[in-house]
Amino acid sequence: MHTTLPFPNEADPTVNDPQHKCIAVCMGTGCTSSQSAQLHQTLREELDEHNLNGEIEVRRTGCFGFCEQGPIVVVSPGETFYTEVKPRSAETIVEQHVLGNQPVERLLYHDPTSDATVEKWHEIGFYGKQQRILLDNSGIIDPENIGHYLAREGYQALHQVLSEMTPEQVIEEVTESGLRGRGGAGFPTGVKWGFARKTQKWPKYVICNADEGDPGAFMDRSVLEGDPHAVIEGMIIAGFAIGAQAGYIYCRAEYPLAIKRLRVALEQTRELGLLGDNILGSDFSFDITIKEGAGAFVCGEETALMASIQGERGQPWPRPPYPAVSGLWKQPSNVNNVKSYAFVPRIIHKGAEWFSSVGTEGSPGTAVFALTGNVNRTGLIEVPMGITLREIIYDVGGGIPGGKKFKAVQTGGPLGGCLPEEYLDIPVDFDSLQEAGSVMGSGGMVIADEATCMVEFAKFFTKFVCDESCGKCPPCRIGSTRMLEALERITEGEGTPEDLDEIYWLADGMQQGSLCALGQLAPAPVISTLRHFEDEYRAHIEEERCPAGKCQALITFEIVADLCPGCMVCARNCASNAISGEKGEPHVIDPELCERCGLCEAVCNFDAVIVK
Amino acid sequence: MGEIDNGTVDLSSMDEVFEQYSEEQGALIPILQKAQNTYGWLPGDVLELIAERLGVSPGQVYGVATFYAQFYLEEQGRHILKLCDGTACHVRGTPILVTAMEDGMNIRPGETSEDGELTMEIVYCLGSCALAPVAVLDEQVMGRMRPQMIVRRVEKHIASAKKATEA
Amino acid sequence: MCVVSVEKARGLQTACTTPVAEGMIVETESEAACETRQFVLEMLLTDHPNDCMTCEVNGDCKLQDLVYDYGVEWPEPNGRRHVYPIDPDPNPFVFIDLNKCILCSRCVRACEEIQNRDVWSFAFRGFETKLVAGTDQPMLDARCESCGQCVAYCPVGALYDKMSVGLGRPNQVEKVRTTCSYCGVGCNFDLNVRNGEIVRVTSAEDAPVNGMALCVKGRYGYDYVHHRDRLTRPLVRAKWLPDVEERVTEGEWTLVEVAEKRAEPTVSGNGAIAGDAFIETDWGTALDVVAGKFAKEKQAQGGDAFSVFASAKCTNEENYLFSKFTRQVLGTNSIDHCARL
Amino acid sequence: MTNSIADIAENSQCIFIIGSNTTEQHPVIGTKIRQAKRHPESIEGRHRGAKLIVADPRRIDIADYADLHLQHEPGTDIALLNGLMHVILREGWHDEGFIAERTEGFDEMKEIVEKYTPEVASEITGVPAGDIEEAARMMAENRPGTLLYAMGITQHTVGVANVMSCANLQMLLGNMGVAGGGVNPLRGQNNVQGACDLGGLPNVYSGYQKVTDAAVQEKFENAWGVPLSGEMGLTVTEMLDAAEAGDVRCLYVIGENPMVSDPDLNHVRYSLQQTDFIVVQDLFFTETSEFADVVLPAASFVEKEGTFTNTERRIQRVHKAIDAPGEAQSDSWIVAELAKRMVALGAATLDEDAPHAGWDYATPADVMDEINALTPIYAGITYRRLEEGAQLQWPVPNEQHPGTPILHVGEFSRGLGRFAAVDHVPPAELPDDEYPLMLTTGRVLYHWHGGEMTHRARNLEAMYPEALVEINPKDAHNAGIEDGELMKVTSRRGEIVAKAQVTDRVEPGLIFSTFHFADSAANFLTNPALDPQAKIPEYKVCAVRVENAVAGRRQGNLIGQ
Repeated sequence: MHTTLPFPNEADPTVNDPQHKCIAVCMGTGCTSSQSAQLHQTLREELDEHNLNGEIEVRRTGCFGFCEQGPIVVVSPGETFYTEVKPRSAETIVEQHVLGNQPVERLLYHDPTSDATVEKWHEIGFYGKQQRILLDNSGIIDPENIGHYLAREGYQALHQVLSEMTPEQVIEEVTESGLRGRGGAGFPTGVKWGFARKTQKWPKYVICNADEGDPGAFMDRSVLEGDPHAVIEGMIIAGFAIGAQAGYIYCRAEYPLAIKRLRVALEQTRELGLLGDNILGSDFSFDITIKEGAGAFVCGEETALMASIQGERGQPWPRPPYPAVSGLWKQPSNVNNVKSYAFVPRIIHKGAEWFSSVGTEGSPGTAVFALTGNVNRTGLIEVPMGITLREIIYDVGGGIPGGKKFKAVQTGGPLGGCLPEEYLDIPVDFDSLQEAGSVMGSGGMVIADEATCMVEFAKFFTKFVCDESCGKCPPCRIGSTRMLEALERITEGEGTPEDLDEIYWLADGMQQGSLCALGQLAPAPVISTLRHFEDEYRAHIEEERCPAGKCQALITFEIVADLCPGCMVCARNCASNAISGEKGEPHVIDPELCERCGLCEAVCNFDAVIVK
Repeated sequence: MGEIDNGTVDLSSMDEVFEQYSEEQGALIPILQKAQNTYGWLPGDVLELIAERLGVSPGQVYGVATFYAQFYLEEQGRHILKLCDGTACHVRGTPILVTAMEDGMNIRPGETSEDGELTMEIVYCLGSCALAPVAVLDEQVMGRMRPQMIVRRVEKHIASAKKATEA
Repeated sequence: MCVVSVEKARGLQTACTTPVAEGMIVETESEAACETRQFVLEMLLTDHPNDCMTCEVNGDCKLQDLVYDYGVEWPEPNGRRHVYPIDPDPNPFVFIDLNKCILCSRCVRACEEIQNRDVWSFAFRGFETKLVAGTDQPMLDARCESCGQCVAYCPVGALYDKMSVGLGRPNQVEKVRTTCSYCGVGCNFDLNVRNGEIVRVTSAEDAPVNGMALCVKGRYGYDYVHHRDRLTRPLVRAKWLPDVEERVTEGEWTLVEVAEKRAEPTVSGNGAIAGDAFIETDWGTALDVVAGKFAKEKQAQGGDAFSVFASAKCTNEENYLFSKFTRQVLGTNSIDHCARL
Repeated sequence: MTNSIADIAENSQCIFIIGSNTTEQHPVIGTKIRQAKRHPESIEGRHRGAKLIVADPRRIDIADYADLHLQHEPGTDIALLNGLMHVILREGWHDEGFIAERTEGFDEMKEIVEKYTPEVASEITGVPAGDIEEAARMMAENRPGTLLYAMGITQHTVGVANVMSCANLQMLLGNMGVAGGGVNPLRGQNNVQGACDLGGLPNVYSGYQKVTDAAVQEKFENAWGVPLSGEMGLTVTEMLDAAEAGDVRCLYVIGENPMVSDPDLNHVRYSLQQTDFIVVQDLFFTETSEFADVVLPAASFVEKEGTFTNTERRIQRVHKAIDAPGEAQSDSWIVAELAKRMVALGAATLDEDAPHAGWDYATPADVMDEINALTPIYAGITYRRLEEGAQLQWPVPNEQHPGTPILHVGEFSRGLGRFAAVDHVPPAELPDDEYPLMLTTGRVLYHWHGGEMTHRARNLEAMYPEALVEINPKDAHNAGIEDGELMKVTSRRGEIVAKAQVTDRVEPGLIFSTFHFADSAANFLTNPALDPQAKIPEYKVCAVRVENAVAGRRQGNLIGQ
């Protein structure tokens, strides 16, 4: 079933050559935040100085996923994996590794869990249980070079679709694969396409939801930055399948790099005739426009997203009619998440069977998570569906830092739930997570350790929902505010047992009476924490105590005299002048003056400030 | 009734923007984005001009401009500090960064300092969760921020920018 | 409030948008639907002033009716509420109290879809969502043409007719349907009458020409009928009246100073009333003066001595009578009115 | 109107407004037109999105909503309409079937229209030729189309020709006698239609029955029991001339205020001064009352029962809501009392056997019975039907008839529709060196006619408390006038002083003023030249000059007499 694209020379085979001499520098947002762009520049200059620029490629790649250790550099042949590489280390890498053929020991990854130094990329524990099928190009290819994508069999699927398949066959193949929407709801993608295909009204639109709004999640951003062509190819195939000629990518404006890479990629595809009129000589025409979001979480909801594309306030519409019948500009529209589209070329190219062989029966394929919070190895991971939470947190994530205890894992973002330790062995898939009281969501996974107050955590999510509620439905508009107020009362020591009843009542009303998922699911973080950590709520209410020592109204700070060297940092930082003491002598906090802001604890280098 | 401050602005800068989007359906949001790029915020005159040129009501433009967090209807400070309070940053200490800024620079979220130098705002997730907590000062991303660092970095940044303009 | 239960459908459906399908079973007052409505109402009340006792629309308030019908109790005041200034807008017609606004968007839609003026819209979001005119301007600066359509559609007391504040609530007024006295469109509306005074004009949904729509003159231009300038007794120039001085002294008639621009004084130095002074008399006298003079002129000159200006403001029946009077009694066809002006 | 308001709002695919400031003068019709124009789907779901073309010398409010605004010079309507028809004929867009079956006079009309190429029309009107072509195309491609006009068409020395020209256009397009079509004059006052219908005109009895028709005369003589004159009476403007000449000795003015609303007020003032005996019957002491011998206090519309007929010929009830103040009485009571007194004095001898000779009416319904009997178009309009909610638009020839929402269906009332060959004739007075600007007059949203009512509606008055004269920034600059400053406007007949409103709603060379304010009424300036047939004055065009008024000369209204 191998087909040839009409431009074989465009592909750059070096990306597949293990012997190719290359220094790959991660240019994802995480690593560029740690100066990887300067690093890339310095590496080029260093090689120039040694007249090696023609021989050794310095490649800008997408995200390796191990963002916490960035900037990441991988030197090939050999896939030597360097972490936290500063621009000033470029000289060492060139001189010691490239010229001297000697790996730079101090830049190699040191695994805190095994206390070992790891040299090769794929030997790192972080990658051990991962299965990268969606992220298989990230970190390998230069996302701004279509030649790399083509060499990785890119656009083969599109070619195959246009030359050998009918739209119905494409839909059947996607349906067969069991692909479920990666935006969170997990609706079967093929079935959704089928609905849009069936509506006899033109024009139709293909919309990519890249408004990744969940705080603590950056999966879609990494895919767009690391492998933009996969998303584009998926969208073109979707357009062919449903009979659309125009596509929109609705991307958060907070992702300037992703938008830039998309623009470059779109330009390249147009140049090669992969977008535009009569794609690859077929009678199918399709083009894509980028729309930048403007900062509204609710626009991740598909109808609000379409309202926003239309230049309106991002307020959801009632469904039905569903977008497949009446969506953007009241025309049939198909909205999928970035990852869903990016899976499509792989499914078409390798077959539905291949895809469904990964993961579980109900949730085939892999899941991509942004693993963050209080965990040793944070970053972007891709794991097969069915893996347990424990494997993710301890094997991939390397456990909880600072010897602290695990408390909860939060999945699904502000509309998801928190699961405690007893759920760590459930398999990760759409249905199991939902059964446990959380959701898969788009892929945010935040780990909370024992120092996290679950009431405060729930309050954080509720505050987020209050800020992001569009204001259309009273249950969400007012209910979320009332929910927040109840949580505020509890964290301020003014809560009553009736507040817990009120929370349940508000949650039920919001869920029943809201138009969109934002209002319906907003109570989930509160309800799941209340269910699993009721003791902690009750401690706040009945004992006026915050077990995690976070809620300012319920704690006091003290300085442990034995640990305090009298460095005066805390006293200097205290805004309420509550800390006194001579230089070199242990300091004391005056509880009357202390506003319990916690700044002293945060700035103390000797852990001498403790919470009582 | 909150009157919009209509500072005097050169409206002709918008001509090019209208030109660019003349064919595009639903171009209100990108036009607002371009306008904000041009002026740094969205003065009332600009909103009214956009309404007139797009043939929509000023209310619709105002409704959209106030709906999205990205748009400013007040003049912003010369420097903008965004503190990320996404979940990952939150659990890793953004609230204490806010406290440090409040104490150290006497500025609260959503406010602009009295001298007009700095605007501080809280944003939800910049997607750099692995570097939590993250702050963005103008275009510069600052990962793994600590309370004692943030005030210093901001002060330094403002001071050096001032020096550059004076020179 | 429009949610209903549909058999086999997940959760509640919005009645206004869900298409009807063959065999669909819809329950409008299901337990779930009622509970949700109660919840929505209670949520609204947590941010609504409890001042029905003094509210203009008490007894004519959709929120009040629904709260009553669904048996919602007034929630404990507990939490943030909006505090907006009352009647902050300088326009003379529309009274605004955003504290009562439930953000139902009827005014926004009335202005946009019916009046096509787009004055109202929502700004901000979430709990901060707020009804604004234009870019949060005074209404008149936001192109408002003062038609009052937004008031007519407001289900609560958030938008009300400013001229009618405090003059009578719905159960205190009698509504009299009539046709407008201004332009030729022929809008119908209800005069709200209390103690012999027009206190308000309200739209009549079944008005054949205009429905709920009215313009500023029709809705707010009614108070001229109560103006102190209204003439209340016939006026006749002194020179046409017998025994003027005497009857004025006796108080039967009154010397009036209506003609401000008169050049000469109405009363001379020796107390004599000038011939062209206006005297307020009784109907019998005035009608006799007119009929007498007309009869005399007709005898002398015939019908050609007369011209009659009929009125486009009078009723059909009156115009018919003017025509009949002119032709039958005065004996001329010289009757016309300002149809051309 | 030939068609009804709802019909236009729902069915017209192209709405052509010429000489009507619809959203300010007929606001609710304006609203419905904006709806028809703006919403692709109406609220009931019908397909809408009608085209809207506005022809007006000023950029009036509704022009902002239009697809096309033809800003023609005042007094060039015929040239504009002929230009449109020229294009329609040239492109073969005319409705040949309709023209052949339903009309006459086509060839003569065509001959004249042939001269009006878009370029010729453009030269006269100042409208770009391309816009004329575009407007014609829009009308041709969007049928049925309707035409709405108001005083902007009629208040010219060529008013009648203007109206005929409008009818020509609509017949040419086959837009007559169909839903969504028609020629639709928007009547200005609440019951101007009724006043015309019920005999408030010098040439006809009620229902447009001609006074010169012997059979009609006999019918009314038999009914009223008295010999009647078979000669046409005088029109308003002729009455004043006759009064000035001393021929008319008595004026009976009911609910009118010629001292504000008639042209050339200095002349009106003189005529009234010459009149021997004037009776004014009104709600208020008006400018005209100043000249009265007797002033009678009348009741307002909320204080009496009756009916009004709106611009679409719909008869609707007026109900009494409150008592009239003091001793004020309804106009019907007053006129009946006068009639009875005059009959008693022997001024008229009535045949007591005549069925409708007497003046004893208990209620307006009794009057309506008499109207039913004598007026064929009102024959079926009874209070019983109206109270039952019947929606009646005349003609309603009998009590079973449902009324006539659209006129001229299948056949014109005169049989064949007649094309009138009309040529452009310039206005009677045009700008020259001495009076270099053109003045056009009109009304504003917040006031109504002579302002007797609206000046006393406190908030309407608050919204628009003084006269404003619109002037283009260029002319204002030339005359040294700033926005808000007092300016003096002078014509051959008089002058006024009013505040300047500097705006590009008017083109250079044109100024606009209202006649709502007695102190600075535009009618001190306007030209009393009449249309020879309709006797309507040319309010819409006269020549003036402007200057910056010296501060303090606010009361300058009568200076120029």
